[in-house]
Amino acid sequence: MSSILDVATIKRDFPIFNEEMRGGKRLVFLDSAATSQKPIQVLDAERNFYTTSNAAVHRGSYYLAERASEVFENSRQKVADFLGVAPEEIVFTKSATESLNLLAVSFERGTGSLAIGPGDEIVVSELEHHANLLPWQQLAKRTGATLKWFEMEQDGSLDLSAMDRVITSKCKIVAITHQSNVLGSVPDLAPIIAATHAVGALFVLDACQSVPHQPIDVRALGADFMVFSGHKALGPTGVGVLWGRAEILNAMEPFLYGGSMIETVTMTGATWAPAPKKFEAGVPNMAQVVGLGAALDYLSNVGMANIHLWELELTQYALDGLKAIEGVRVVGPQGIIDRGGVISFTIAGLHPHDVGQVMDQYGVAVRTGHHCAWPLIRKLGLTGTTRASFYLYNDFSDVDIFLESVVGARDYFGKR
Amino acid sequence: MSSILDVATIKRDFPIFNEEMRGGKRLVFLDSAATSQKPIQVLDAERNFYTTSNAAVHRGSYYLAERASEVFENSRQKVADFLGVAPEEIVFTKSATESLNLLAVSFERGTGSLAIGPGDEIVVSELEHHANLLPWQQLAKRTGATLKWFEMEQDGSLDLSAMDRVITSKCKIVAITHQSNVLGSVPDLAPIIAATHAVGALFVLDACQSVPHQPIDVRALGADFMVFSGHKALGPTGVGVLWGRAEILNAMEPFLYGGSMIETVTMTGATWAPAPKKFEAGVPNMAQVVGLGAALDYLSNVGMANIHLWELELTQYALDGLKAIEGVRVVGPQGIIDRGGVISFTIAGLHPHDVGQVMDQYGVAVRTGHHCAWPLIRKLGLTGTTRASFYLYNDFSDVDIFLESVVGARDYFGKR
Amino acid sequence: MELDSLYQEVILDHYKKPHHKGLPAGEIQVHHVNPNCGDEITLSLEIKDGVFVDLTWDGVGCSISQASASIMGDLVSGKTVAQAAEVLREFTELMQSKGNILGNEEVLEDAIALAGVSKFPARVKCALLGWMAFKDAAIQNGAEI
Amino acid sequence: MELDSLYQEVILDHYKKPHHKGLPAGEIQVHHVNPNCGDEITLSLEIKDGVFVDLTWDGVGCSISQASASIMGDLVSGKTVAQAAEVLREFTELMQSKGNILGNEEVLEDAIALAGVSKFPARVKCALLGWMAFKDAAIQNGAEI
Ligand SMILES: Cc1ncc(COP(=O)(O)O)c(C=O)c1O
Ligand SMILES: Cc1ncc(COP(=O)(O)O)c(C=O)c1O
Repeated sequence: MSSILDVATIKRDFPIFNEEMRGGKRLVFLDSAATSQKPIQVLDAERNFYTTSNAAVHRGSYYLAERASEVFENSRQKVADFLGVAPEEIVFTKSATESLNLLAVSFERGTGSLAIGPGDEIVVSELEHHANLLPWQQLAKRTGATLKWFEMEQDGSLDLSAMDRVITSKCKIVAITHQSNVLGSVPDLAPIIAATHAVGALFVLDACQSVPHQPIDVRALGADFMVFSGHKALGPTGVGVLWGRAEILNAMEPFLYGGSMIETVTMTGATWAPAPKKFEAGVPNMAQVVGLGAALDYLSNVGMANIHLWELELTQYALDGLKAIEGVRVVGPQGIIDRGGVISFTIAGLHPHDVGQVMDQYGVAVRTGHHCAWPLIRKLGLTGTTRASFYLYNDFSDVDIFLESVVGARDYFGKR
Repeated sequence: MSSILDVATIKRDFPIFNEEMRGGKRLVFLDSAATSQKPIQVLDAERNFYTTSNAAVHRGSYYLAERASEVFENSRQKVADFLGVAPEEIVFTKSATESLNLLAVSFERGTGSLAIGPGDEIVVSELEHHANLLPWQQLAKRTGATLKWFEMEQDGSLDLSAMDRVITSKCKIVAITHQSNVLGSVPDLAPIIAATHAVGALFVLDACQSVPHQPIDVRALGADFMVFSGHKALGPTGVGVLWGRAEILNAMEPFLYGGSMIETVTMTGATWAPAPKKFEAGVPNMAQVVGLGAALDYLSNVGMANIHLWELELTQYALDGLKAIEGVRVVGPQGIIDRGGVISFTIAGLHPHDVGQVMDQYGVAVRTGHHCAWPLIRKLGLTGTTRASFYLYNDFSDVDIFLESVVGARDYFGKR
Repeated sequence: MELDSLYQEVILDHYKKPHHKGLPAGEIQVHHVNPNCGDEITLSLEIKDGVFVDLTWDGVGCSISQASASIMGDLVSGKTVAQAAEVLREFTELMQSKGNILGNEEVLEDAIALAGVSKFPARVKCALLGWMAFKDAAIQNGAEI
Repeated sequence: MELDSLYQEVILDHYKKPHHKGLPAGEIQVHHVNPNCGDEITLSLEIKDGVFVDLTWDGVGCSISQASASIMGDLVSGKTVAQAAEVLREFTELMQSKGNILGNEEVLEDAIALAGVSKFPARVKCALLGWMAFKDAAIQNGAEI
């Protein structure tokens, strides 16, 4: 069987796989849901920016500044193309976390339909990562709005039976994840987005776990805003994206104030540049933006549809393997329908921290704990899980070692 | 005369100086006040992070995550050592701009003495970069506080005669730059800081233009907060620093909400981790923080006192040269007393944009315009200046070419 | 010298003796700024019998922005909305060409002297400042441009 | 296997049969969490005649955090404030040693089995969770520790 991806070739682009782990083991990296590894092409793009084009963008008119501005804006175009949107709709932030906080604060400062105040309702779900819960929860507290949420079922789907009670005419914003970072479950967003728009509210999509792993057509999804982090998509750390519909972005209040986001400034007042500059105060994370452009090029070359299929194959294989191990329980969805390449599990009688520690001894990097989604974990009646997540550089041999390490963890404590 | 710095050797560490500018010219980079160039050591440190240690810090317990956390926290220690403060007092942001906005928003959300409300006064100066004006101006607008400011004299110093009217018992925050990014002038901060503390207010130091260029002892200065940007200090783009006194940071409200900054989270409420983690939500700009550590190592090896002296020598030489050119007027301080290595000037009858364009043809990179300090420029009765700024990789031959290009600019338009 | 392709004689002439420059008189005035450098322009015009008349502007800026505004005034004054729209379109295209086209002299006349600007991306905004103010003022006067 | 230096027999014994574990009874209770993994501990104690008594704790956590809390309870119960402070200091030092010291067995007794933790930086917080709760509770009971 020829496989969907040529992982051996892909792996060679990622220098970190040459590193030795504890006990001389090779790296089996299964924590891409937290952050991805970086191909040499991305590292080179960043370095190349620094060694050939480094200057403050949009400010100087000298040669280097021209070059810097050009590669920087090219990257914006690449992100826009990747998502199927216009470049003016792409705002660069430092992370998805900043993107979401930007939105929350902008609504706090907003006017008219872009304001949040007492009596308004904001809707999230129990699936959310803290980054898509806390900015809204705290916005509600500050403004006197009410935070409501969709409850989660044990299989990681959302309970939509309460739709009419959750999304009402008082609703202004609905912010939900495209895929759970803990369980890999993919909530059924279409009816939620329809209900959101039916009451005239705006839909924010947390696409941290989807944009890096599958083809996305933001417009077709019908979202009004979308966020993701570069570092989970083969890109550098320190860069995130906010996409928003142009007409909304242009009507919104800024988040950070400073250089390059202004039109005019006096001691007593100021006016703002149009989006996206309005939201990009200061000398931006230029090299990281350029690196993200290279990362999306890399992903596009491999093909997002292929990456998605490949991850599902690995996931199916890993699920089958896990279920065959006595004492192991897969948490959340049990199959590959409506899920991505993320698997959470527990081992009877063992704490995830101890499980992860033994797996580390096999060179296997998995995440343990509440995965920044504490309400979800509590809802499952757990204190934590062990989580494995796949990406384009993983293959079946990685899954084999992973399964072996799970058995190893169980037996290490079981025997003693 | 042996010179203070071995610039020839230093220059070799900066690959960008091998690039050809317009017309095959070598790069004479005189825009370090906007952003600095990066030595290979910084680029290598970043790359090394990605190729040997890349994993989400503070979250995983596997080997790579341990390594990542270790180099990340080492960098915090390096920044703390560089400033002579404790590592818990160092908050990593994406930029000085974010650091200042963080402070402004935290005071908006604050309680007790750390709150800003109607009737309170916030003080800045006419020297400020937009990044240290707009966050406070807009905070005042949102909260009903009053923004006041020290006026600037034509020599770039501050008029302290109005001290008692500017800083009153209603004052809560005074935020002033350590050095003007336009004129290079260094305001006399000691009496201002004393007056700030006398009324029980807090002093915020914008050290963007000083930390990269001279030895700093933050505690001796008596500031309560200090901010700077990594990219102006040989560091990567996308990383900034906020220093604050530990007891104040611990009492402050967070800015960005998300992962890693929490203690506990439920759907309805949350508590926060102690500083600095409280202010570092999300997967941080890890590689950039590590790069910044390498940048400060580089600066320390060269020696901050040497760098400062060297820049003043270059400044003196450039000032002498400029003053000898007919039609050129140096704006701001005329000598090297109370100034850093930044010079603004105008050429009679010429617009800075046109001046900079001709200079670019000589390979000289200078900044033109209002330098994100529009009120300062207006106060000088100008629409812009041309600005040259020096750093450790500049030498006398750079200044010679600079002066030649200034004459060239004057003559290019004068003759036609 | 590459610079001469940017600073053509025609441009410096317009810079030194700008046309249509003076205090704007019309009722509808637009004010545009280039936030990067602080250059400003205030512009006023009217449409009489479908033709742009009484175009005046004032402002501060570099040679490129001043000359371009001056040339723009010459080119659109007395033109019908459709004709001016054509000029605007061709000029914008020229500015975005990165030096790859020379510009249609029949339509752009003196403005083809600005072709060199398109090779200096940071200056394109300077050249467009007056034109964007014109476009805005035209729209505010009810023109579909 | 390197792992065995972390998971010593003594640790697993304490993990399986923790000492002093149960619903805390005292008036002053402290609650500590490890935000990274969600591990929690609630602890209660009293000081009688300058000596720590009635130390009980409850909580959820990994083997390291549970065993460490159990050992801590043994080590500080019945000790004077000064003695317990000494134990706390030595233990904290051991945890921060990155595997470079073995620990003073006379003071630390069973706790030296935790020496291996110091080579796993991500687990040091687990081992310290109970101890920090103890310190906090001691302070709230008026001890200078
Ligand atoms: C004095 C001063 N303050 C603040 C800033 C803002 O720094 P950044 O754009 O890196 O956030 C700068 C530089 O642009 C500056 O020179
Ligand atoms: C679903 C989801 N949302 C938001 C985030 C926050 O991303 P970041 O930490 O890069 O800001 C993450 C990742 O940590 C995530 O998985």
